[in-house]
Amino acid sequence: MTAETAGRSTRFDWSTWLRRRGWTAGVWLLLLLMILWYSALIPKFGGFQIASISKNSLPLVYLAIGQAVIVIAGGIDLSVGAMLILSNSIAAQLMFEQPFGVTLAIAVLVILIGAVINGVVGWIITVSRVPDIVVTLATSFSLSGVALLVLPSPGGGTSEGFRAMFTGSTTGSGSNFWPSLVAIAIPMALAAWWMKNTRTGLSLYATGSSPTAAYLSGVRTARAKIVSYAVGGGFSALAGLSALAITGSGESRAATGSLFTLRSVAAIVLGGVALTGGIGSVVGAAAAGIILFTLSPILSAMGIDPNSAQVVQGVLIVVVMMVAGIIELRRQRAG
Amino acid sequence: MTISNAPMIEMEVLPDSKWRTALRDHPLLVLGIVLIALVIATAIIEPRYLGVSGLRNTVLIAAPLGIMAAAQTILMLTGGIDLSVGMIATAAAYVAGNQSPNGAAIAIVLGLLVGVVAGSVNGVGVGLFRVNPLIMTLAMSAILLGLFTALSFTVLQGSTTVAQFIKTIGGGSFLGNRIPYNALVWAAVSVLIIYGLRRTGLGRLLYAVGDNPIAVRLAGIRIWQVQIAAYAIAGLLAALAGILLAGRTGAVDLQLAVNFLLPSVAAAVIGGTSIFGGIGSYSGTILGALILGVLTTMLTFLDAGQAIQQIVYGGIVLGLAWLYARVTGTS
Amino acid sequence: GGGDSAEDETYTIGVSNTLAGNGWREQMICAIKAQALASGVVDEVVLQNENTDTTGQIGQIESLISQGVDAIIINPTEREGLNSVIEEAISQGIVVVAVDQAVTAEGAYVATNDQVAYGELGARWLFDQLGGEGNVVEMRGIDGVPADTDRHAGFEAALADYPGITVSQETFTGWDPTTGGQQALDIISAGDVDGIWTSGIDYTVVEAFQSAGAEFVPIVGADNNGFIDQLLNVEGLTGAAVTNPPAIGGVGAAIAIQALTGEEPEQVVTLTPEVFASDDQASLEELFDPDQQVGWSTYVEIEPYTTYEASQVSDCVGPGEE
Amino acid sequence: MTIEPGVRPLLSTRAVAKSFGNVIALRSVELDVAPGEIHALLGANGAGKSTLVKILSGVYQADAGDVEVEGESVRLSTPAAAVAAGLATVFQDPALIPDLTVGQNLRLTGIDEGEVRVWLERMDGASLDFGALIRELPLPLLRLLDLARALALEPSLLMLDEITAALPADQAEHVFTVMEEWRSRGNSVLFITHRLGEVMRMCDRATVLRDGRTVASVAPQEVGESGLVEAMLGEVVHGEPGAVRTARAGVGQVLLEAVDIGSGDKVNGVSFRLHAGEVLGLAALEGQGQDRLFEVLAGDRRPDRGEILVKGASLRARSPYDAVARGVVLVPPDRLLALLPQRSVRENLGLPLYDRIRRWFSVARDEKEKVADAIDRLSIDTRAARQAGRLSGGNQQKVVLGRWLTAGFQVLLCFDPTRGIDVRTKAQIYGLIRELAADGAAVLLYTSELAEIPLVCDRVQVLYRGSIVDEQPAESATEESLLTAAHGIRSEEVA
Ligand SMILES: Nc1ncnc2c1ncn2[C@@H]1O[C@H](COP(=O)(O)OP(=O)(O)OP(=O)(O)O)[C@@H](O)[C@H]1O
Ligand SMILES: Nc1ncnc2c1ncn2[C@@H]1O[C@H](COP(=O)(O)OP(=O)(O)OP(=O)(O)O)[C@@H](O)[C@H]1O
Ligand SMILES: [Mg+2]
Ligand SMILES: [Mg+2]
Repeated sequence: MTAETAGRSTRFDWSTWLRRRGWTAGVWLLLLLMILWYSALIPKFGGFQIASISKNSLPLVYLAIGQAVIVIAGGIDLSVGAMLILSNSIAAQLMFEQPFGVTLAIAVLVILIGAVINGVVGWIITVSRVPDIVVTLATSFSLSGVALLVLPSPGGGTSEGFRAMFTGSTTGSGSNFWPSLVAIAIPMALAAWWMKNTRTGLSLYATGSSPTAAYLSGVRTARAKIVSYAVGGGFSALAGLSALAITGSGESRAATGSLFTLRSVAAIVLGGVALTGGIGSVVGAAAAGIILFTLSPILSAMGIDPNSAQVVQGVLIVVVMMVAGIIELRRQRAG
Repeated sequence: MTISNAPMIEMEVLPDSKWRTALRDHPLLVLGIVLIALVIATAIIEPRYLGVSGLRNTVLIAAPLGIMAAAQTILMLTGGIDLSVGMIATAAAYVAGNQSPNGAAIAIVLGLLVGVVAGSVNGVGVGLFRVNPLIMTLAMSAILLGLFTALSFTVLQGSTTVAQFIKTIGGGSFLGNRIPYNALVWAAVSVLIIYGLRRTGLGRLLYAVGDNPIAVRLAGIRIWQVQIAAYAIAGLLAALAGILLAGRTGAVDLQLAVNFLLPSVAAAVIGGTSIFGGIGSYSGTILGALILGVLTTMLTFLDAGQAIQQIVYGGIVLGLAWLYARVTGTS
Repeated sequence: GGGDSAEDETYTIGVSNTLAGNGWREQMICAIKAQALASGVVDEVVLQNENTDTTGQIGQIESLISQGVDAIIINPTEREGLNSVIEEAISQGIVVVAVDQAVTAEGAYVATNDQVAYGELGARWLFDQLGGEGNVVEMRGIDGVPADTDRHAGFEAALADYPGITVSQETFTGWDPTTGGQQALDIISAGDVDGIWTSGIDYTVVEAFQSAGAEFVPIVGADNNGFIDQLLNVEGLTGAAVTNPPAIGGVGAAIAIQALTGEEPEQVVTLTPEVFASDDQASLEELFDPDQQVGWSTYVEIEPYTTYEASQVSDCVGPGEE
Repeated sequence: MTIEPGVRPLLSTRAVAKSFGNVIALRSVELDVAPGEIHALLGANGAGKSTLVKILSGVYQADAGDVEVEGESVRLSTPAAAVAAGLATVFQDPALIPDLTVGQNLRLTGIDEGEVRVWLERMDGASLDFGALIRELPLPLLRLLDLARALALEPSLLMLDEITAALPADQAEHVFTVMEEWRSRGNSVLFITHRLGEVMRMCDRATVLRDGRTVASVAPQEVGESGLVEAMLGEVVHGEPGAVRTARAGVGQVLLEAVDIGSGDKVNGVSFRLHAGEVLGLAALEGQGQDRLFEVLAGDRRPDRGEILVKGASLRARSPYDAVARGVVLVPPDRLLALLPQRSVRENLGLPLYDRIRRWFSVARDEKEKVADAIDRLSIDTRAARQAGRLSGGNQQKVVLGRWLTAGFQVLLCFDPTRGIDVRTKAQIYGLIRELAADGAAVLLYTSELAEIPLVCDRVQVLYRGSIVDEQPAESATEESLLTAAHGIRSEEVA
């Protein structure tokens, strides 16, 4: 291919679009189909059901977005779950019986705490040159330890307004699904835009795609890495806050943390983010987060018992990745 | 027409401080020193630990972890990872426990078989269908859990107390109760793996695939074969670890080894195996496993709340990795 | 399903559980199925069971509501966290029963084992064994989980009456047999232990003694088949099994069915544990079932609630399943 | 000679040294670049050229020595600092982000797209789609983009590390015009290449490195190519590349035959016969489908049409394994595709010995000797032998080729094997290729340096738009006869 032939398609070109956005679009389509199917499976499908899906998948969606940002920048964070329970515990302690305004302020504070702590983690990674996975594995233990110190046993609380902000209901459970949809859409859109259109955002993609090339072309790779971790930490904290909004009280079980961490990784891979960095988008990751959450209600609505459901779920995920992988292969081999 | 550059080599080597090069070339020394330091620290917290039994327990505890970490090491060298080792080990142990009435031999063979099968399936998924290892093994883990929970009420229903022989190799000791049998198993496995990685073609390929799969493909090697082999071996090792564990706990439930997943990764990584593949050694992992073994013991004696224990654990793991990177100058 | 109309005689029961593969929880579910089957008025048991947290459990309950079940049996992750969704369910006319652990939700039935008593009875037995003198190890469950907190409270209460007893070591097993076994191994070989109280991680502790080749000390555990086996058959082992029956699930099911069929069950049922010590071989023999898993509890018939046969629990088959 | 007295050098380095671990890359480098000159930086593979450039670009920090820009001593701690000091670089390996579009790459570094377009137009890359992903663009185009990006920074000194190595003749021309224009604006260019012809033609002065030391600073026209070579190697090389060529090998059995192969729109009906003992040259401008053709022949991709015969038997390769098993092996265009950067040179060379499961259970008994032999025949610089990735570019290339010496083969598909390789090594590699042919192997050789084809090959075929448009016997073939054919103009039309 010479310069001449490379010069085609300044106009819109489906094949290019599919190649670049295909996966993300596919994931959202899959999600849509699943929800349609679910609605057909259960006796009545209305606001309550939509709200149930959108609000309850919030924590995983936020984690997936955060994890995506970090992985795109060439890292991986095994402490997102621990950060979730830590922020959840801190918030639950501080917000207990506070008015809405105060809880909002605390929320901002907690997100900042999350960003700063994870920023430091990112800094440690760049100076120590210890692989991300090791550092974050270690910090995941420490963070959940701290969470347990902050909130020795389940409790604490938050304001009704705060709960409504994420869940659409002051009790955390109801039929108004708009707030939770907005709570998914806005952070996702912001993150996506920032990643693709700002110099810093692009420097994350660059660092993940080829650190050497990025460094050679003047990108401050170390800085990019730290930024990615800070942003990821912020989203993990946000996830913890949303969990608090849903349950209305805090919880600091370490098991919950590692559970969420693994799911966040599954989500981003399913969402089309390459663990080698530089490829993918937070939009796909978010959709995958919701998918992972929606699978089990669907399977149970189909009357599949949980054990078989677990098997089916595993097989489904593998098959999806398989098909995607094969399509990918075909595409590369073709033309 | 060949121009030898032997003389060039001579003059190109810089004089470098002895111990620094020694450490850089033998990073295991660092881990060894750390291990000793931890043992001493533990002994300070609980003097009785230094007795024979204390050290024996450390090995007794580290052996299954070390073997499970061997699986992890092999896969990490190929640029893969296995998040299902814990569940494979559990499944294998469960079968071994359930089959114990038919004799230890059958129990062990069937148990190991479970591991090989599960591992091979992982390998096929990763090698032939290009499923990301994290996803493949994560899914495998879920599948095994669901499957065996269901089976435990049907074909696998009944007692899960393991045969005496398995108890002995898993938890027993000899020489006046000094040396655990599972240490022997571990030693044998270690010799095999270290030799295999250094001195066999497969060993070469495991490293090569992790370093640059495209190059391996162009060199006329069928990567999928290497990967399936790697995952199958990993499955086998995980199963072995699970059976030893079952021997030590005496009976089996479906949570037997799930808590070993992260430590198995940690042990390999502390031992200097790169998560991105291509670099690492099992000797490092062995020390990593021993270090984690001592660490857990130390935390038990520390008698602090769970919170403090986790904080310390994380802190030490990070500190170790950092030290390792500093000394060896690996980035 | 659909018990809305009077002439419709059969009901659908939903179950929400957040710990998969755990022997105790699995048997709890079996007990629910068995009771549902035995009752004859349940045509389906809809299970939701995967490892998850409170938000996940809220999701489970909401999807059960969406599927239109008549009653929901919950093993709650938390006391408060589920209240709003439980109240939502109740407001839609669904019967909600929390088993194994209480919830504070308005109108929810609660069936639990008395965890404070579990801690206290076991501890007292142990301290008496030691004649009120000696070092004991308290092997707890998961720090911060209410059941653990309650049992610890009970343990402390007993301890207060035995000034001669000192707790030489406190560990958290995470209710993981393997972890518990490792800790026991270390503690035993460090020596100077006169008795061990466990929060249900028992048979691996006994195994640890055998691995370490150490002298047995009195051990308090739970009604796990494996431990009972050891109490009966292991030379020189003295100990006590304190019941914490998973059959509480059957009790929950019975309560749910009573509520559905218009009887008025008590709002709160609390089972007080029994203690079976190794000197009471007869009752231990009674409890022991050689054909069951180590984690299994044969303490399944709980008057006056459960109406199933013990075998139905081990069959673990619910209505509509073959 | 040094700069005329009175002229203050634009850039000068004093006793610059750098070592990696215990590998010394630079011992003591003295370099003076005058304003408004094109200055060649020469040296054998591993001499330290790239290392020096990286120091001057702020990528590495020199261990010792001093760098002055216009008399001021500067600290180049980061690439940004170097740019600020008026130094811009096109590195030996492309510094563009594969997963970002051209536009995003420019935005990333805050470079004005307009500027870049202007320069691209000069090099007839005008039609480049800024929305295209870098990984989808061909290497030569990326080199030009790299160059345009560097120029857009308006550097007073432009450093080009082997930019022409990956460029076909026509596009190299564009680079030269741009270099000249840059000089005409009073700026300077530091130009690294292994093609001495380019040096003679383009450069005002040349500094020669050997083993990390400056050994000469001369005017190429004064000393001539031979003088440069002598300075680089510290010895007189006997004869120019290709002199090693044996008398034309007797044409033996047909080892590889391509029957009307087609692949996508890249390769349309290529047919040829490759005999034992001959070296068949393939001449083509960039992007005529040669990459795809080699992929297909090497079994890395199935042909859509036609058939490949090895010793008369059809080869239906599902993967390179099948081709290698039949003795058809590839030296790929990009050495990074074939190198195990973290593994030792020995493991790199021994890799193909383990292609069968039955060979998995031990290390090949003869591995050691075979590897030693390959290292010896190619005289690979084994200083950084513990990690092949740390070898200099040229030596990495040798390792990739050497792999097949250890494994053995019948048909060698060589894609630009001398890309970025110094004259001595080049002579060695071509000599080796002839040896292999003489030993009965068949070689298909594509090289971007048309001038060398007649020196090494027995026959030359010319690929244009994916099909063979011309064949010439090596004796009569000349650079320009090939170039005309490569442009799709048949020989007779020219006459
Ligand atoms: N090729 C590269 N790709 C990505 N990041 C790089 C690269 N080279 C350097 N960096 C980053 O920039 C920082 C400084 O660059 P530099 O090359 O000076 O490393 P350094 O600190 O000199 O290494 P050392 O101290 O081992 O010589 C390093 O910490 C590293 O994180
Ligand atoms: N990162 C590194 N680590 C260790 N050694 C290195 C590194 N980079 C270069 N070297 C060594 O420094 C020496 C000079 O390398 P350099 O790449 O500068 O040579 P070069 O002149 O560019 O060769 P070529 O013409 O093949 O590109 C070589 O011996 C090489 O092995
Ligand atoms: Mg170079
Ligand atoms: Mg430095």
